[in-house]
Amino acid sequence: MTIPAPTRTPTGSTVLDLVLRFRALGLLLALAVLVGATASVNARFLSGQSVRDLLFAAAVTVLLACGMTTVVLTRGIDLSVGSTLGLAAYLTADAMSGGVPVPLAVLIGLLVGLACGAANGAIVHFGKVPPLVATLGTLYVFRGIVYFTAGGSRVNASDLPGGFLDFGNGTLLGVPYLFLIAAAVLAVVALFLRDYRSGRDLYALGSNPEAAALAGIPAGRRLMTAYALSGTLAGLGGVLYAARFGTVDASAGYGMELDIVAAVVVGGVAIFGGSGTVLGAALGALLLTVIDNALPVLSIPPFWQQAIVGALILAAIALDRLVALRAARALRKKGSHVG
Amino acid sequence: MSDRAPADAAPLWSALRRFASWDAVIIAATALFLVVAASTVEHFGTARNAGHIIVDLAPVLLLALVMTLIVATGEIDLSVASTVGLTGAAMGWMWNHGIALETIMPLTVLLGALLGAVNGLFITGFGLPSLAVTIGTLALYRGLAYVVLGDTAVADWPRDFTGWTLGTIGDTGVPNIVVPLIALALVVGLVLHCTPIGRAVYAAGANPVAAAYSGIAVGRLKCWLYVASGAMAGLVGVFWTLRYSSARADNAYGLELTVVAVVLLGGVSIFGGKGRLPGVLAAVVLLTALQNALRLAHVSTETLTVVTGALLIAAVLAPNLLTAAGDALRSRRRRAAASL
Amino acid sequence: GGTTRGDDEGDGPTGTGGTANPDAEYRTGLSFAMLPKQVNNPYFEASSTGAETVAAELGGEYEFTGPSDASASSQVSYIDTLSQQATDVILLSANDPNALCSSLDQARSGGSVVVTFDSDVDPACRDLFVSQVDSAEVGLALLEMTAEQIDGTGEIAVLSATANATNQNAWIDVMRAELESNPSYADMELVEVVYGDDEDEKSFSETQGLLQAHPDLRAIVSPTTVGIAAAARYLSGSEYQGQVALTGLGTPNQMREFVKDGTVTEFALWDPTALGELAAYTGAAAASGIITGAEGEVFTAGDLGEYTVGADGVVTLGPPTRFNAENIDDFDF
Amino acid sequence: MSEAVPVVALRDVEKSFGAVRALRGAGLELHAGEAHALVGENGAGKSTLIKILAGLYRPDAGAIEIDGEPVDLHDPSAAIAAGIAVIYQEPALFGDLTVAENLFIGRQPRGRLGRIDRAAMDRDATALFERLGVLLEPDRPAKGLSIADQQLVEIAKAISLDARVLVMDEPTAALTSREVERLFDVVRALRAKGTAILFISHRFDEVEALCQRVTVMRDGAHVSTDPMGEVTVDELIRRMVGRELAAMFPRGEAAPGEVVLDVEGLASAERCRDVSFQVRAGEIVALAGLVGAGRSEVVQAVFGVAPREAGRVRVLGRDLPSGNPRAAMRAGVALVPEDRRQQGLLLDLSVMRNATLVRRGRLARFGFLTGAAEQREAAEWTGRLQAKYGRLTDPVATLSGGNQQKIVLAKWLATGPRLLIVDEPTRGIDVATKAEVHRLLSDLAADGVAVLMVSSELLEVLGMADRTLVMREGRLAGELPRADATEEAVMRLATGQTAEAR
Ligand SMILES: Nc1ncnc2c1ncn2[C@@H]1O[C@H](COP(=O)(O)OP(=O)(O)OP(=O)(O)O)[C@@H](O)[C@H]1O
Ligand SMILES: Nc1ncnc2c1ncn2[C@@H]1O[C@H](COP(=O)(O)OP(=O)(O)OP(=O)(O)O)[C@@H](O)[C@H]1O
Ligand SMILES: [Mg+2]
Ligand SMILES: [Mg+2]
Repeated sequence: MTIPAPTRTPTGSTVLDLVLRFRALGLLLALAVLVGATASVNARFLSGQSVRDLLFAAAVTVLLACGMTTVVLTRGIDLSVGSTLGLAAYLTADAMSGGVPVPLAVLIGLLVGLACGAANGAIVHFGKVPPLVATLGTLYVFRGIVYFTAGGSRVNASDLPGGFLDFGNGTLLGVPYLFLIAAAVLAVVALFLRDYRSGRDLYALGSNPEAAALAGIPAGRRLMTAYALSGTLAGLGGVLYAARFGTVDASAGYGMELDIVAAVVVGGVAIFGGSGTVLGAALGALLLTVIDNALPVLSIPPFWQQAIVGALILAAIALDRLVALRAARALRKKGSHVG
Repeated sequence: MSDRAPADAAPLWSALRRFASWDAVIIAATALFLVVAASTVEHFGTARNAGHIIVDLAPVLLLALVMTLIVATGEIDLSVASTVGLTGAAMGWMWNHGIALETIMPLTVLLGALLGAVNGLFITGFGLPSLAVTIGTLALYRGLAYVVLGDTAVADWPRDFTGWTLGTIGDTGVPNIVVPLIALALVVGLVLHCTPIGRAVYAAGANPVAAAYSGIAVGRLKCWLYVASGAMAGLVGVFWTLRYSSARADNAYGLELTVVAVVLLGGVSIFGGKGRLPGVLAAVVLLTALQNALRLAHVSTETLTVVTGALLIAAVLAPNLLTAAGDALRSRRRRAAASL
Repeated sequence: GGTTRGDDEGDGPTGTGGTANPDAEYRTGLSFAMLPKQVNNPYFEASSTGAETVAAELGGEYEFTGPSDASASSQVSYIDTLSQQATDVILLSANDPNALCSSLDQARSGGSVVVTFDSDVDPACRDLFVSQVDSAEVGLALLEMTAEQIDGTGEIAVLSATANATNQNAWIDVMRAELESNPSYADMELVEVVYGDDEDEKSFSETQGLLQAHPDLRAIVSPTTVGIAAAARYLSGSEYQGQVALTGLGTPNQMREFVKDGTVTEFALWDPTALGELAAYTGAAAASGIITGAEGEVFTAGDLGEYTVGADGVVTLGPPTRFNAENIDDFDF
Repeated sequence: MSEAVPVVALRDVEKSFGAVRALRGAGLELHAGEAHALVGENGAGKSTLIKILAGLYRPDAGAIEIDGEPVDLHDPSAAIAAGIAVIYQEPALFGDLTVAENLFIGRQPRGRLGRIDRAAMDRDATALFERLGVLLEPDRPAKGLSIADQQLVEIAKAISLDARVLVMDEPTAALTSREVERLFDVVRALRAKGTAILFISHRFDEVEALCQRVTVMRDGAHVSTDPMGEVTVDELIRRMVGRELAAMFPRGEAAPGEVVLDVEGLASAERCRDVSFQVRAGEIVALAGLVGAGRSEVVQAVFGVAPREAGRVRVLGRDLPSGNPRAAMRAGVALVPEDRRQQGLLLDLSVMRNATLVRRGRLARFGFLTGAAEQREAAEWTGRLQAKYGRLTDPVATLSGGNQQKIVLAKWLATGPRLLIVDEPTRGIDVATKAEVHRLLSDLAADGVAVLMVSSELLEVLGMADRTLVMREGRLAGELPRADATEEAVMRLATGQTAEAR
């Protein structure tokens, strides 16, 4: 029996890169078209103030989308982000209005987020509760806690330190501080997920949990990291929310979770884990924010706006799917092993 | 394996565990709760209150029926509440245009089915994840509801019809709505547990590839389930509109999470392939009755929110912990026995 | 065949029946329950304080209960509960004018007095409505304040609460009608109505959208406390501060800062605590047989003074108070 | 040899799953530089023993020793740290990660600031694959690899760990002789370097070719350990099954009847082209070829689970529509797929539900299923195939690999097919059962069923087939009648060296 010597055909496959780049490209393209179209109707859309407003609005969504992405990559989901944000925002603002120094109050917000995230992680990992169930539960629980602590009271802008509010509304060279923070977080998380072993472990966990166990990947630690990160970023989001809006009551962040999930999905992160990037998710978040902001500018009647957002979400995921299908076909054509 | 050690308590344990399926646990818990609440909470045990509970739980129960099937196939439908809103709005629009209510009602259910078909086509036709698609249609359908009715409410529904939704069968004190509820629950229950279709539903949820290799048209099956879900949402749209005599774009806002919550609480696995309808029905009753009892006991809304969430987590956590504890106990016993 | 619109004429207002005894005393030991649109809302907390004081004064029991989401269906469940508990007086701010009717009917047939305040239901379904102000009066006041601030010319826009909010829609309708008919407003144009859903964030971004969509906008009218605060916060941090006028309905505590920094010149509101008080007195009066809800009946609402029941069983608190730099420090709510 | 301290020793290990006692006093010693075979029937406990060694399960009793010291392998990373690398029976890859990352997950080469050095990783992967003689691109995603390629990646991964102990649980079940040969070369090199090797296989030729020592297990217990040369295969089989074995390939003379399956010009998704053949009643036709030759694709396109791009498929003279397995089933076709976990079974559902899934419509009375009929049917067919399981209501996932395969067979045999397509029907099945399956196929053929069999095991192909169709790169390379079918002839067609050789 003769064994033909394998000859390796030099292919240098970059299909994967291409797909990833193309996906981001698609989002960028959609963004550009939307911005261009809106600006051509109403030039004010590109004015400094308007762009600033957009970045302000995007900052919190981008932050939360980063956290959500890390969780979704592990085949999880964090529906409690809105409630966590509300809790952190209220406790931070309340602490500040009670005279706690700003840095300490900010720390409180982050710790609250961390605690919420850790609770989610523990329920998911140690309790073996499916993430959707666990975080749907904590969505209610955390929101209930906000109701308990806040009741009908509200922290008004006048109760907060001026410096904190100035920071919330301040800009550096025209870019809001809040957005800079979000961008920095995005860069760090992106680097972590792409270039660090523990980041890759998250992809592995989401891609095939059983195989991850066999490969000795510490699932518990990684899951806790992902959920804690999501929680902490929601906490940070809460702090930024307080700084930006000044007024915080028990409803802060109510119903935000589905927007964030939508952003992540539009950004090309597979809802069943294992693939996607935070950059995509951030672009998804940005796209949805731009849509939200552009529709009123385009003088779309308010009753139509929500419908259009829904239709665009559908279009985005359908497009993404088409791209993925083409990529898969390309892969199949390349074959693998025919010697 | 014929020669089992007689001292091994494992068969007893696993028999017990098999008997004490989640279904049984949640049904028992519900029954226990009803008994305890009736004897401790003032006004809870009255026939009138039972009527209130039943009318209150109707929409969630109806939506949960089909949602159970959908979740059992490993999918989800987050757009149900928006579909209720849109079909209700459409109903109001038709009423405003002078169409007879007898015509409107079937048309509304049909519209629901169409909206469900849109979900189904996106999910099975394009192969998109249902969570993502139905988040999209959640926004789309609610938005369209506003497009249809705007900020107006249609409220001049004929009393014969609105009265029926709240009325009782003769003087029995049993709400009219009980009849269709039981009928639909029976139909869905039988289909899920006693027909080839039900087997196919579980198969599609447990392993869609293997199901396809077994000749099950998984895509078609799921698509029909979404149609059914939409039609049911249309039916709930009719019920909701008549029961509150008000067709508004924001009808049933946010109800989807409650429906998902009861389905999960009822022991249906979010990954598909597992779960039974009786558990879900018990979960619907438990949640509604619990909320009712807490209200009657002057407990604040906050507590209600927390309890709902905690219950949901506990429902899945408890059996897991029990199994883990049982396993630990057994292996300790075995280790001890082996070291003798 | 078939049942079409108009086949079924609703019954007229039922009224409480019976006759009023203007000289009767307020009954003691009444049970009061206030059911706001949603709990955890500072506005209703203030009303609740007022009602609670009255309840205590009259030696009654008091409960503040309700859903955490502002939906009619959740309110129905709460009404059912209250009617089971045979609460004497239900003070209700309705999320929907029609959806609550059947439950309210049940409650009333069980002997409860239903007084709506802030936001009414179909008059047939309640005994009395305590209106914060007359709808027409609010609409006119809003328009008047706006006109003063922009010299009666230019584009104006409305930032409302939810699209279905009964009050807001009524006021906006009054404004629309007045803009068309009143020659002194001929140069003003209402270009758009947007909805912030009484959510801070949404109102905030809707304000942004308005300003971008309408470069020539002169004024924003926000007839809701959440909306005006959000809009004020946006304006105060933007380049539009001082360029675009903002007025509407807001609470002094929330708006003080913006009046001081010049973002807002003048806005209006009634005192929600007083509204709560009046609602409680009205309910107690009806439960004590002092009034029945018929037009022209008179009762005394403690320190608030004497009130007369108007047409359709409406009791009106009084004209809205206008707040500006001169008087704002005199108020704390 | 036995005086040296074993690298790894398992002593008197016990393990139960609920009521099932998978291991009762199993033991094993592995020595440096020695390949040790572990054989036993399906469900004997081989995989369970390995999973204990891998740190996946903790034993209920017994000890694990490394270099004579007792250790506690509480999780897989502990086993990896102890120098134990495992190739599992079922490949488990990360579909979304690249092939290279699959190899090095958790230990990727790092560059500056601890960042992963992708270029280095791809280089290492390429080097590994060259060693194994495999053509796989390191930077393609693992998704879409055939089961054989997946197995090869698993092998490369385990080898790259440079472990002291290499455990292989049926690594060759999905491979053809070419890859097996390559694998063995590499394993022999490792063995020469002093690695201790544990090899599980149901193929005795492989065991003989690779191993120096062989341990037999039965019903979770250790039966014997001997140097390879000192026992015969027949003796091993007798110890495994506890009785003499019937003939392996019980094939009588075939008397082919009418044409049951007629395939003309079949093409599907670039993986097979222009395939035409016929299968007659009472005949067993084998599809042979190298891994990835497109055999599975052909049968999947025939059955309708893979889309057909061109060509026609006729069963008993009736055209089958494309992409419609239900129509195929109605026409009397059954397909036992190659990947039982992905395509064959609902792992979380019970044995009963799996066994009766395709018959659910027939078992219903007035449209309703009560459970009794399903139970009867399931008990009958799993019994006929002697599948070993606890209860009919146990999830299939708890069965051993071979017994899972029997459930898939039972599920399809119950439909009483006119045309039975089996794709790797005996993958992972022990000798005794394999003989059983072979007899079953023969009996079915004798009863007039047309059988189309895809197999990577040449012996099976040669022993069972009345005709052998050989595929190469998606096309039919030739057809061999039983008389001409020899190992050389098949391989020549499969590798495309016909012209040169002649
Ligand atoms: N997770 C589990 N839960 C319950 N039973 C199990 C589990 N894993 C294995 N078993 C049982 O343990 C026994 C041994 O299984 P194992 O997989 O070790 O067999 P094997 O020797 O590898 O067989 P094969 O050759 O078929 O792969 C079988 O009876 C099987 O049903
Ligand atoms: N899902 C898939 N995506 C991409 N390529 C695939 C897929 N399945 C199979 N292939 C490739 O298609 C070719 C033919 O595969 P097929 O499974 O039909 O071959 P086979 O002869 O049955 O081999 P095997 O022994 O691997 O089953 C192979 O190169 C295989 O790698
Ligand atoms: Mg095995
Ligand atoms: Mg194959």
